[in-house]
Amino acid sequence: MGAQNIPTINEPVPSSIVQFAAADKLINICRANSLWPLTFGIACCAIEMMATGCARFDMSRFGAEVFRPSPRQSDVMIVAGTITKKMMPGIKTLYDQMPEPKWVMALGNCAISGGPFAFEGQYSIVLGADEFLPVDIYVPGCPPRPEALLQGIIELEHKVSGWKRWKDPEASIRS
Amino acid sequence: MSKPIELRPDETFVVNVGPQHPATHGVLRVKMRMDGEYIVEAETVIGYIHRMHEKMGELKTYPQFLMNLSRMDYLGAMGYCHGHVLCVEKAAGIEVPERAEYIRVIMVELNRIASHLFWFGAFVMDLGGFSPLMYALQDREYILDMMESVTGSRLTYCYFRFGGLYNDIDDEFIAAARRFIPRMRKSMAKYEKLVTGNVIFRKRLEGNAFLSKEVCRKYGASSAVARGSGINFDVRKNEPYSVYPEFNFDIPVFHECDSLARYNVRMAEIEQSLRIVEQALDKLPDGPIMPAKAPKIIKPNAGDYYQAVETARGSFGVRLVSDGGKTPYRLKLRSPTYSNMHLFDETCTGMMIMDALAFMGSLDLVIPEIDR
Amino acid sequence: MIAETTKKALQALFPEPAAAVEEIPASPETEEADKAPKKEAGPRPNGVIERDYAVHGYHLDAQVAVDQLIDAVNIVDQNEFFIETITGVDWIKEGEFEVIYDFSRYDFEVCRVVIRTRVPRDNPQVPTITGIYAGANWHERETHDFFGIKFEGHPHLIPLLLPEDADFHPLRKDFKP
Amino acid sequence: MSLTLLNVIFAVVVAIAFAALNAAYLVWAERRGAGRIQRRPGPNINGPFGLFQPPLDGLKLMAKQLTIPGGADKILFVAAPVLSMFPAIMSFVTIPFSEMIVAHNMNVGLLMIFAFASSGSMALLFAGWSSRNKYAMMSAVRSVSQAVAYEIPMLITAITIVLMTGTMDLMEIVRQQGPSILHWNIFPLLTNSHNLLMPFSFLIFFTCTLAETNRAPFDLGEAESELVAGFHIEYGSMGFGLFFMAEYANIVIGSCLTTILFLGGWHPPLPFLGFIPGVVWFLLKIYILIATFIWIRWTFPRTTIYGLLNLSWKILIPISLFNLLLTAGLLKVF
Repeated sequence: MGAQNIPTINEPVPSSIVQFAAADKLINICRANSLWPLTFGIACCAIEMMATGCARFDMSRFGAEVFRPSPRQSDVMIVAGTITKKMMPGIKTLYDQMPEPKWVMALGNCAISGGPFAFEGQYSIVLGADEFLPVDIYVPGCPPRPEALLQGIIELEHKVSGWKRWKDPEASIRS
Repeated sequence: MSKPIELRPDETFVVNVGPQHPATHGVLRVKMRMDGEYIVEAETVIGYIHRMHEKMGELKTYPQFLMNLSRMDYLGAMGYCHGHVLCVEKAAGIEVPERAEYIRVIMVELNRIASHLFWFGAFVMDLGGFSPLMYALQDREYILDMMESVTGSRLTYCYFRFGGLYNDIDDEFIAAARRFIPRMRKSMAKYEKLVTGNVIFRKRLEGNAFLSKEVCRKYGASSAVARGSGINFDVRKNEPYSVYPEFNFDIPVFHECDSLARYNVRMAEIEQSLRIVEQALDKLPDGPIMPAKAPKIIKPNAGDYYQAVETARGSFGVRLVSDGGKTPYRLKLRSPTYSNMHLFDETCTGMMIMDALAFMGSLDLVIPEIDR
Repeated sequence: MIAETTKKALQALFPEPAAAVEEIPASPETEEADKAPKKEAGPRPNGVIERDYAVHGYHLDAQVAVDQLIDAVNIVDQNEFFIETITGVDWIKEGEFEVIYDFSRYDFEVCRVVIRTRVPRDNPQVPTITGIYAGANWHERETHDFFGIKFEGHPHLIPLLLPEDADFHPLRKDFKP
Repeated sequence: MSLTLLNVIFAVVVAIAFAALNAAYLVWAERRGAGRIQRRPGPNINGPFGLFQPPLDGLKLMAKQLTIPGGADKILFVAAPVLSMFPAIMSFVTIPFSEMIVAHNMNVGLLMIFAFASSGSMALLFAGWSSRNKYAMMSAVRSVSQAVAYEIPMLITAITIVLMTGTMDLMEIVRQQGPSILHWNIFPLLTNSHNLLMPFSFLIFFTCTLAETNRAPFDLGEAESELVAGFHIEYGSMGFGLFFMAEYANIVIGSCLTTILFLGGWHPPLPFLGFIPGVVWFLLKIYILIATFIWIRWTFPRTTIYGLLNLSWKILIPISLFNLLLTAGLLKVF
């Protein structure tokens, strides 16, 4: 139907010949703490994404408020909303245009699984971003609260650097 | 008139604004043929967030469909829910208690303020000013908090039920709303100083995108787009529904037909909405919020029903074609932005791209509401 | 106030079906048959019915033949109505599509007019009204998307909401994805 | 000879370090300042007051994949960011931070800075042209027309100063502005030309600096809501980082120049404050100007391209020309 054939690069990005573990760690910590999202809102969740960037919740505390409109300059693609079959090639192109390393966050139920719009007989939507993108973090909700998005960012930082900003409060209670 | 855009072997070039572009507020795409910075012709391509609301309307029962309306327009969701609920109540002959109608009006108007605030911030951001968005969203958070305490969600409310409401408001909500009104008036004075009086802002908008009454009529424009062109049209006044006749409020109309007029209309509307909320809080009657014998299964009489309401974005209409079954036979949602956006193609011809995008901002677009 | 407007609009609209289609009985069901007139009456004859606004939400309900459509819309246009929306309904049992045009006025004297026309399901063709209302363009394209109704003379009848190469019509009652 | 060479190398290294440090921490200041204006904290978690944020961002940008879009002019595409950074750094060499601290003073310092400033706009043109992107192209054309339009009033205003002081040596210009605020060129009450229009000249110069550095409200080159990201739309990783740093380095240069030409350089505002070293006064003045830059950016919306060009050609150039003539006349009379 609406799908176009857009060539994607499937070869892995060559890593450097000599690897420095310490430097890698440092760079990963840098990456984790300056996650610049792509200005890319699709639907309802995008409004909560904007609210997260604004005064009350303020994503900028984590260095993640630099919303870059150009995919070349961004690190995280926050898929915030329902992906339609008509939009899917566009999202794929945007993802391919982002330079490595890059991460994808599926924000909201629609981007995770199609959400309320996944029903028998539907003809328009893609059932989740992970159908065609490697999603790193899923943030559920319809739409997720801004706190949930912040939690998602912190989880992504944890995933990128392996370093936890704050200790898990529940773990300390259990032990 | 929207015509197909083709590549031509001359000096002009085609620019795709969107589907991912900061000015389109979502996934809207405008193909523009440009001659330098000037737009020779434009064709809007929509449908990138078509979410099958009308198909779902046919497949789902009436209560199941309630949640879709707030996903359709997430900024001013209450108004859309109101239209749908009113239409089904009219078709099924359900009586609504007076208190429920008052609370509905309070909610719709608060949501309208929230929606206009968001538009205000996003519009100024389109013009390159970033800080007003932050201020506007901070004010909006107060409304969202109030509404969340009653409805349980921040954006996508499922608060109205056929015949009444899901939840009654409490004294805390009323107190918060009363506190909010003077606070909002103070903020409005601040916005007036910071944005409306700004020279650059006025220079950019004065005379930008002239929309005549005739163009508005031919395209079926409503809301501030029509009212900024001197058309005195507001469904709340023109064909009063719910308890709106009980309130004393004005329709702000500006006759300049430019983007500044559209801006002024919306800013004046915030004040009018505050007035309505104030009066509704004063007059709020006691009583139940659901009718005593609310039907469990909604089965409207067979027939063809239409209900228009004034949402934050204009005249929203629900056409319900029922065959007497549990699901609608056909549910058409007439979205106001669909018509408002349609006149963009014709109007932006000959404008410079920055003016065209300022004009686009002044239309108050919510893309999922266009695409449904 | 409503009655006044209704009368005015009626005078503008009544001559049209009466003059154009004389074989139709001059007294179409004007009686208050609001509760489910369609169910028993079968196919409704063309003509104008005054509807109860409080029940249906519109004042005038005109069903016209396909070739009268342009005239009817012209009358509406001359009376300074604006276009609300165009939509379709798939009456699969009767083998017909219904195209519904909604009009209203920027006025405090409320008058909502509904013009409807029916076309056979196997060859749905309706003349376009984009020449009269430029704003009908997208509405007609959307109706074409959903039902596959062809609007003759439309300048750019390609899918609007569906993907550009879509060849299905999802709101038809027999649509299977 | 070798000592001079060493001196120059040392000066260049210090200039680069100063420019880079300033650029990095001005980004931080901008983000924190924006936060302050917008009632939010801004980056404050990484390090005390978020001070680690700039190095984190910088390292991340450096470690990102380099992309060159297909069909781009490779040489120009790679050269453009370097070309934009280079003049900004070179200009630091002649800036006198105090009577003692100047890398290499020359008698045509003003001329050299202007020469470098105009080559900066070449970099923007190269970047936009070579990216093979329509937005970038439009942005490049905008940037160049803007740079041309605003260099003229800026130069005329600078010539006014040169007429008054009779030199293009930046140190000499500062030296001639006496010990108190009334001797500064912005209020030339006690200098040889008593031109009371100089405050307007200062405003013109400051406005032109805003426009020359592509700052809001004149940031038409990278107008985010129109041209997505402007000339650097196709630049990721450090290419983008260099453009970013060049922008801030240019801001510092602009502020330095404004301070030198109008605000008395390293001189204290009142003579009895002379016990504080001159460099402190100089830095204080430029950072106040930079704070104004940031303040303006987060307050005003963006102008239009025609509004911008009209402002220059119809208002700023005539006024500055008039001011030039007036100054020349006053110098003749007194």
